[in-house]
Amino acid sequence: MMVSLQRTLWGALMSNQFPLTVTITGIREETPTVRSFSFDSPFEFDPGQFLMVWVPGVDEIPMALSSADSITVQKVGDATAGLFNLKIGDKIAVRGPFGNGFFKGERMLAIAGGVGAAPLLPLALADRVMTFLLGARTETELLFVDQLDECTDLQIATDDGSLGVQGFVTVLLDDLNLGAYDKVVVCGPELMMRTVLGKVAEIGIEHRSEFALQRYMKCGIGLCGSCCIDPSGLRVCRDGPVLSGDLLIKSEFGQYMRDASGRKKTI
Amino acid sequence: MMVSLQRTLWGALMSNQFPLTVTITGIREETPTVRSFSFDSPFEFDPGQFLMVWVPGVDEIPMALSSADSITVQKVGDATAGLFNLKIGDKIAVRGPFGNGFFKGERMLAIAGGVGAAPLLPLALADRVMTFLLGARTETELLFVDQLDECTDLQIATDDGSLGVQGFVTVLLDDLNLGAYDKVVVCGPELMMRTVLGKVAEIGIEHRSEFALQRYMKCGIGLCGSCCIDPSGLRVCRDGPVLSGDLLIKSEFGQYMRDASGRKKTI
Amino acid sequence: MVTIRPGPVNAGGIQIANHLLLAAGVLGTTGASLTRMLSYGAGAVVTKSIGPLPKDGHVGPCLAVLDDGFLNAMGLPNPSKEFVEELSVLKGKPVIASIYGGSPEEFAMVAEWFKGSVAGIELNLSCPHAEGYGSAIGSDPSLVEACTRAVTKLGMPTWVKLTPNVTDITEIGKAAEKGGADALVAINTVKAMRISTGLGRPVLGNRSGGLSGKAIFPISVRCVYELYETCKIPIIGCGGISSADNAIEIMMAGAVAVEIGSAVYSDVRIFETIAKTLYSDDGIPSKDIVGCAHE
Amino acid sequence: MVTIRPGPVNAGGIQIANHLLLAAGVLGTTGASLTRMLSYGAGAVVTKSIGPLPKDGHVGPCLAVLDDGFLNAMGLPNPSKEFVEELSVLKGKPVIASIYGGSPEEFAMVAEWFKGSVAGIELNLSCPHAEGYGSAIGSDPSLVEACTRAVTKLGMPTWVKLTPNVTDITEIGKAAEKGGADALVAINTVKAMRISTGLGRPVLGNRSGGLSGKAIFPISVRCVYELYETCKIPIIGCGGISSADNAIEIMMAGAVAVEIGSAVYSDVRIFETIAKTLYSDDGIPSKDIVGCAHE
Ligand SMILES: Cc1cc2nc3c(=O)[nH]c(=O)nc-3n(C[C@H](O)[C@H](O)[C@H](O)COP(=O)(O)OP(=O)(O)OC[C@H]3O[C@@H](n4cnc5c(N)ncnc54)[C@H](O)[C@@H]3O)c2cc1C
Ligand SMILES: Cc1cc2nc3c(=O)[nH]c(=O)nc-3n(C[C@H](O)[C@H](O)[C@H](O)COP(=O)(O)OP(=O)(O)OC[C@H]3O[C@@H](n4cnc5c(N)ncnc54)[C@H](O)[C@@H]3O)c2cc1C
Ligand SMILES: Cc1cc2nc3c(=O)[nH]c(=O)nc-3n(C[C@H](O)[C@H](O)[C@H](O)COP(=O)(O)O)c2cc1C
Ligand SMILES: Cc1cc2nc3c(=O)[nH]c(=O)nc-3n(C[C@H](O)[C@H](O)[C@H](O)COP(=O)(O)O)c2cc1C
Ligand code: FES
Ligand code: FES
Repeated sequence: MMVSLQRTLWGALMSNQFPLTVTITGIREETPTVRSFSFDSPFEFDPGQFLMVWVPGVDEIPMALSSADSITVQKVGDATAGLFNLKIGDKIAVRGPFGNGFFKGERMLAIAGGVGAAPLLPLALADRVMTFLLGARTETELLFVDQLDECTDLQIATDDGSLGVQGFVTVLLDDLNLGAYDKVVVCGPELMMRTVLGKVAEIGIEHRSEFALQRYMKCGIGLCGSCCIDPSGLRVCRDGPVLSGDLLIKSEFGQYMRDASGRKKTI
Repeated sequence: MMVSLQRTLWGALMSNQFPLTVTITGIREETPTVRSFSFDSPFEFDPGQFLMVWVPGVDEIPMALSSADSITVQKVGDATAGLFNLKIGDKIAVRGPFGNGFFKGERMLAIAGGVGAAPLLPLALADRVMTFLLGARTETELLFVDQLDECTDLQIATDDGSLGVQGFVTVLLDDLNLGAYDKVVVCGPELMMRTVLGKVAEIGIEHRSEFALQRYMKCGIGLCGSCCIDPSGLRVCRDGPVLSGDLLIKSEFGQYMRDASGRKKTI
Repeated sequence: MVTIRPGPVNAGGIQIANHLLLAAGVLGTTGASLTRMLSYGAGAVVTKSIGPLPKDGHVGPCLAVLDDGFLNAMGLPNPSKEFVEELSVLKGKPVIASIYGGSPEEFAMVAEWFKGSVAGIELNLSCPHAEGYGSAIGSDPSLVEACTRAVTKLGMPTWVKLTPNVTDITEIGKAAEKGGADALVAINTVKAMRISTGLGRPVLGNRSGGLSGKAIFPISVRCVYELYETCKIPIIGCGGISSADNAIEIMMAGAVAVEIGSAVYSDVRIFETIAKTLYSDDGIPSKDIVGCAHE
Repeated sequence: MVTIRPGPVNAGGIQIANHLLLAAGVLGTTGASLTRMLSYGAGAVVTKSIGPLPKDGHVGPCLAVLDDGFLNAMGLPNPSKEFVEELSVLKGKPVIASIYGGSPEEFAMVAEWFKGSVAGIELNLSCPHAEGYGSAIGSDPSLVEACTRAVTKLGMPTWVKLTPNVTDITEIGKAAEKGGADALVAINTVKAMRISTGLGRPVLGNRSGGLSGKAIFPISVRCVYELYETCKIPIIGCGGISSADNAIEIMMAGAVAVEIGSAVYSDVRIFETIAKTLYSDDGIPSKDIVGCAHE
């Protein structure tokens, strides 16, 4: 697992982590609630790493890199809505890439729910993922279907059955021989991830599973403590966001997280 | 001319210019008024470069390096007296080496008056100096006679004639064929240096002469301006202390210098 | 380098395992995180500042990384009273609760919550970016005295953390001393701002914030030195400490122990790292170092 | 990067060739040195601070080089009235005389000496290490107002240089404005100290001193920003500026021009160096940048 704490730009290593202003060069409507924003500065990154994205006048939020020069955003609140208001040519500023990335396997199974597909797309494109289980609420909310179909064995589930198997993406797991994969990488809603962890733990391969967590983050660099998880005290922003299943199994994962004030809220 | 602004210690380049504490490891009585102090940290330096030497509780003063790990000090006032009060094992702190050094020639003539021999000794020991003219008030005040005699053609003058020719060191010049040297390097009382400059200028080789100036210095690094000379505004601490004769010929050199307050005082 | 003989330290009525403490607000939001820092060698840990009501803090960006420090305006996010529960995993451990309030009464109320579950209280009278709290109170000597007294009355060891953003920090130190403080902590962050020239606006959501890290170390040393000359109670040094030599230096200025915040960024095991060069069995007793630069 | 259209600048009643000025006390002790800085592209130069009597300054060390700045306590060395003569080589050049005094009368007396030989006067009400002068006066609003008025009465463009070592710099800015100042200069150095752990004593002869250079840039930006919100007269930014981007940044905070001191250390031709990236013929007018971070 590589932790890149220095920003590499066009081959030049910059230790400067001051917010870098970037211009939005493309906006793609992926689904009715999800858009990808590309910008004019590519980052060298490991899939799973994220940027702190500053939406001027609104807030700064963590976003996985869905490629070297893009993020893929689901509109859920103020800051994401702020991003949705931007047009090509507008400017935002970013810090990062931060955090670790997925540990690279050779025969990987990827499992994504909703916008959780964002950090897994670059992994699939890097040709490491054999099987990709993709889930969403409904057909129109499925992300990156064509791209993923080209480079992986893509299997789909939708809550309403509008495409693929009906049900949560985890139902697809039951038909797979999990032992055939050297790594299981997961990103999506935490309850879905916890279900996956339960299943891999059942067959004793939780140490070969990795989960990209989404926790409330203020600093993104491991100083403030707002993203720490129980009982290890590990910082999701710095020691994660990708954490291994055996580490998560006896943790708050899937049970509670913390809000901006640090209070616990049940998942 | 090399300007080393980074301290090199045992091969390691240190950009840290914070005062370095050194312990006095040797004190040698060179003459009744001059002592050499050696310390436990050798510096990589060019002859002519100096240290800012902090005498705890007294003051900080510029001192040429007379070797990689020593300074040679004439007692003239508070700070130098403070140094004379120190014993082996005592600590001082130094910053540097600062300033430029002598430009290296192949057949050099060195001219030293009094403690001006200090920065010229390492040059002579580096085997670049053919002829060394050494002057002092009286025989017992002559510096480094044995060492210089071994590596150069040493010629001596004393004001009182107690050794060598009687008179100022400049009288020795009259018997020399200055044209035989590719470089004339000078350090000593400023009036003496100005006389030398006059003589080299007479035969038109002032551009081949170099003078190590001693001006009042506060910062030693080219910021405060207390060592600037007229009319160029060059900083003796940073653009010097070694300055070429053609640059000095139309300057305040030999006429006035400035005291701690910046007021001019005639030489 | 000067080294110190290892051994427990008594700083302002609190017994701590070594001279190196975790500063308030850095990895101090959960019991688990504080436990981790203790396990990495912190002599004691100070919690995130806790106030009378839960607070989400300022909108982001909350922090900017500079070349030689950090700029932050978290805005005192905290879970308020719920936090007491976090400390249950830390029973008997050297934990100091950092608290804030808008009045002496609020300070006393919050301090009271922690009675029995912490080794001491640190009053945050110094955060430069929380309106009505922190340095807003901490730059007024009479308010400092009143808030301090309200808490010291409760009988727990009480430290007062000072802001450097005042004309004369010794006035504030003396006020805390009068209020009965057991120790002073100097300093909190220095009020500062950076602007993104690309976006043409301040890099923090709150516009201005507090500077921490290496850049402020010379200011911390000066503040500790000035306080040592004017106050009799012990001083805990804080601000920009990132090496054993820094720790020695601020102790020579007058600190009996140090708090470390920003340096955790480069090395989450900074306490162990510093301890390795700070301590040796043939080192000198720390009392011979504390304040020795004043002679 | 944002660039500015080149052109002369009027800052507080003084016409200067570009936005980049030499700050007081840096290479400003002789007429020759000031001439050299102008020849290297400074838009104007501020002299070393001149006072009522000649002063040798503090005993050394007077300066320490830190990783990201400088600590100095020169102690206002100056030749006093003799300095006027230095400026004879600078007739008609954009020279601003920095002056200090211990009272309004002294300020007026020293300012008077420079009548006719400088473009303007800068009042040093901010040096943190000269007892009875500088920030000793500059942290008292009523003294600031009185000293400013005593000088503005003489009819020369008058700038007042402020200290950041106060609880609220805007109070001081407003006092200078009331006193009739044509511009504010923010900031002078930040009071600080470093100690040599090897010698166990402060590294400056004067013990404490003023921090300058990169380390203080975030403090300068904050001060300029605060002053821009409260005062109407122009502000000259100063403190830690070492690049064109820094200049733009502090102008966005509200500065109409900048003074550069410490950065001369790394590059004696810093004015030319910065101008090369700061200016371009298709740049924007500087008035569109000044204060734009406030919107
Ligand atoms: C490392 C990391 C990577 C992420 N990558 C992506 C990504 O690629 N695409 C994407 O769309 N989102 C991603 N997120 C989640 C994203 O950061 C949040 O959706 C965003 O912060 C919400 O901001 P808001 O102001 O729009 O919503 P808010 O108004 O803050 O909140 C709206 C809702 O979202 C919840 N929420 C807020 N922040 C988070 C959070 N950090 N994690 C989970 N729930 C949250 C709130 O509780 C609330 O229910 C990532 C989060 C992390 C920590
Ligand atoms: C680059 C440089 C290298 C030097 N190298 C040496 C050296 O190798 N050995 C050595 O003995 N001295 C050297 N000097 C001179 C030395 O710095 C002074 O003698 C010293 O500063 C005097 O300090 P003090 O407190 O003892 O005397 P003070 O009390 O300060 O002065 C005593 C007398 O010395 C004069 N003086 C003070 N400072 C200087 C100065 N910087 N230059 C000339 N005269 C001065 C005063 O005007 C006064 O007449 C060097 C100076 C410079 C600038
Ligand atoms: C992210 C962050 C959050 C902080 N939160 C608090 C806080 O809640 N209460 C407090 O008293 N100080 C807080 N501080 C200030 C630190 O405790 C410390 O005084 C300051 O950072 C200087 O020390 P340092 O340079 O070692 O970080 C915070 C500092 C940082 C960087
Ligand atoms: C060596 C030195 C001497 C200074 N002397 C003066 C002075 O005489 N008068 C004054 O107003 N400011 C003086 N200053 C402060 C500078 O003018 C400036 O305000 C400060 O250094 C911050 O700017 P900088 O970071 O660009 O150096 C001095 C600074 C230094 C480093
Ligand atoms: S977000 Fe601050 S420590 Fe993780
Ligand atoms: S001594 Fe300061 S510039 Fe030379």
